[in-house]
Amino acid sequence: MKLAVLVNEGPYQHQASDSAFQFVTAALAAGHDVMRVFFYHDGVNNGTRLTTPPQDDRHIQKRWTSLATDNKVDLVLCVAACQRRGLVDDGEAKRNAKDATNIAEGFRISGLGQLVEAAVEADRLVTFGD
Amino acid sequence: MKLAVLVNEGPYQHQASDSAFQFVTAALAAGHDVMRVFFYHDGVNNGTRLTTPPQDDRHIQKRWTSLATDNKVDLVLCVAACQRRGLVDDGEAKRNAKDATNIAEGFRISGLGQLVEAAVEADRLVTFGD
Amino acid sequence: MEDDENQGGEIKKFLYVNRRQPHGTVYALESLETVLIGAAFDQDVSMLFIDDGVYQLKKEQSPDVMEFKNFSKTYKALEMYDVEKVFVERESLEERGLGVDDLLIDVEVIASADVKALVDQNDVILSF
Amino acid sequence: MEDDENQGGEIKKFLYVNRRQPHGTVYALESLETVLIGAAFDQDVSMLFIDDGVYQLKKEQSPDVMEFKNFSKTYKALEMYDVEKVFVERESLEERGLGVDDLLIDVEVIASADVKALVDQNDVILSF
Amino acid sequence: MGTLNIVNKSPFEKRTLDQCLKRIGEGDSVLLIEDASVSAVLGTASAELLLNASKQSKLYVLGPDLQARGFADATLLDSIESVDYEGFVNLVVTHDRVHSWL
Amino acid sequence: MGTLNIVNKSPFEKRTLDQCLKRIGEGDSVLLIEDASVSAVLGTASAELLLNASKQSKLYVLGPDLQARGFADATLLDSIESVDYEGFVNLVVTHDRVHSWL
Repeated sequence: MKLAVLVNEGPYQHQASDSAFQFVTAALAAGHDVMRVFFYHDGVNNGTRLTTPPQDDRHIQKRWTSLATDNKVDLVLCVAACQRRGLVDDGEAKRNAKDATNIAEGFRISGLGQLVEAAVEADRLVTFGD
Repeated sequence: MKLAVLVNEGPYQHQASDSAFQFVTAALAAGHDVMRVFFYHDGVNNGTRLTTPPQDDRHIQKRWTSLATDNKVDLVLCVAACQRRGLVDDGEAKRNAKDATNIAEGFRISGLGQLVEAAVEADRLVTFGD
Repeated sequence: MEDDENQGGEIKKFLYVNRRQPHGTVYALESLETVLIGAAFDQDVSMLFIDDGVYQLKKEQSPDVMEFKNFSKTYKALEMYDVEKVFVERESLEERGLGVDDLLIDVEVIASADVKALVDQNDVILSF
Repeated sequence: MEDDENQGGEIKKFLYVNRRQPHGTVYALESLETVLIGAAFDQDVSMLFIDDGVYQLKKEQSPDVMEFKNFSKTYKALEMYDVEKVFVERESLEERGLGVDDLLIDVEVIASADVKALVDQNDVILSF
Repeated sequence: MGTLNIVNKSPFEKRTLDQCLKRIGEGDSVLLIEDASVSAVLGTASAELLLNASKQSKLYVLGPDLQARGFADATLLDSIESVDYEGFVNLVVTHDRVHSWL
Repeated sequence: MGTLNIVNKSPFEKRTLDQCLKRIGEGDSVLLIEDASVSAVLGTASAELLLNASKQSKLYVLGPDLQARGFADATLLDSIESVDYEGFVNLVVTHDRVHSWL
């Protein structure tokens, strides 16, 4: 079955991103197609490459990036949410005259239309939040 | 009177940072000494210079930066929280081998001891969170 | 079955469930942004306001006193986006001492007992 | 008065109030980090666990199944940091079907009605 | 003067307000801010809870948060006093300690 | 099969579980995850609420969240079935839609 996932909270502060990751992992293991994970609200904070979590803790961003690389899961950060929270790729840096980027490998920034599209195309949408 | 403020949530997602800002502004106007605003948990996300909020909305980071510049309020981001969430200054970039920084003017990254010290030295500590 | 229907790329029915106050968090604003973007997709859209979500439709909001964006006028524009099915739960209004006269727009008031039927009619539930 | 006392740089009394579960959010872990750092300041520290905060002290936590850090053993180290005043509210335990035997460490059980007196004895309340 | 207790969540959404009120007493005050502010309005399901609390504690609500939510002209519960941010600062200064119920 | 309702907050902290349960019915299911998982344990103040709900809806709890919180060996309410993440995925697939009560 084709599944889409929505993540509304950032890493570590709430369990949402962890629950979503475990769910996606289990769905892939069961042979389902996870077509997209859309990160909205504080969820976009999962996509920064600048975190350095404690050595004895999980690395939430790297886990997501591996999922994108190994399983071709499309990880999309909402552009409007990124602008409010300071998530920047090359294109956004140019458009908004920012002097640095912080987006991690495997994530892309795009519009809210990608969420609606995922909800239309997937058989089920599962939301994780606060 | 000497006041200290603790902010536990990031910009826009929760009202905490707004309430704290309005409180600090009113305290300064009443002639009190706001010795420090300590940003903990997701609160550290207030200190990124990479946000581009909508033109018709408030710019939360810039408001805090002005407060630091105009009123010498000490804005401190908790280093452990910064590492979990990807807030980086020059020192942190060097220590953790990060290729970019995102900290905004007027903020500094320091240890949790700065919170305890503020609570010891201030007459009152006021916390804003979720 | 419902699955076959959806896989054909036909029109899906979206229900946006709003359960939070307008200004304590950004969810209400960002939920509304999703509705407006979603309208461009030519899907069948309904909005449901329950629990503290009914406060989103309260008249006379002045978020400018807190330097917040006043997005409450956007609810009045929903009709222009062909979002015409706006439901509000009676019990949620009553618990908060509110009536339909307190609301910014015309809505269809439903009973708590009717919420399930509304949910059952839709394919996708978005709740922030 | 209390103010004069504090301004002399004397020892202040800190009360950490813990009201959240251990793993659904990071607050419990980051609260504990504050307690440990605070202990270096030679202040008088008490911890109070009420509402869902009592779950922080539950025995047999296995957060590793969710790949979370297992910080529950840190509560056992509190004594080494001279944090010896650990209070748990009886009513909070009872509402959750828990007793002192379910807890990781020895605590002082107090009644809901005694919480105010404890708060009144402290200068700084930190609640995450 | 006792403790200034700050509550910022709606009693219709979270149990924070009940949890705070049952643990405070004589000399303590409660300030309702952010999403908790709406509970100060007359005629809601939380009125009785607040009226009971007002018998031993002083209750305040942050006016700007009520205005933002469309209740600038609403009638408030008798026992509740509306303050602005200046009043908020005064409450902090005149109480012995502040307890934010998060 | 009806709607899979997901609740992730403790009924002792937020009203989400009550708010969900009073609006669902025959054919619907509820999955308790994260901080809501603890309410599945026998002997808590939320037991009656869940027992009543179980008369018309099927109730599940996410086992890993219970284990994380120290309830791997706890006795659960009779009416609640524990599932792992594989079971979670199965529930999503076998219901017509998912409603996350946030």
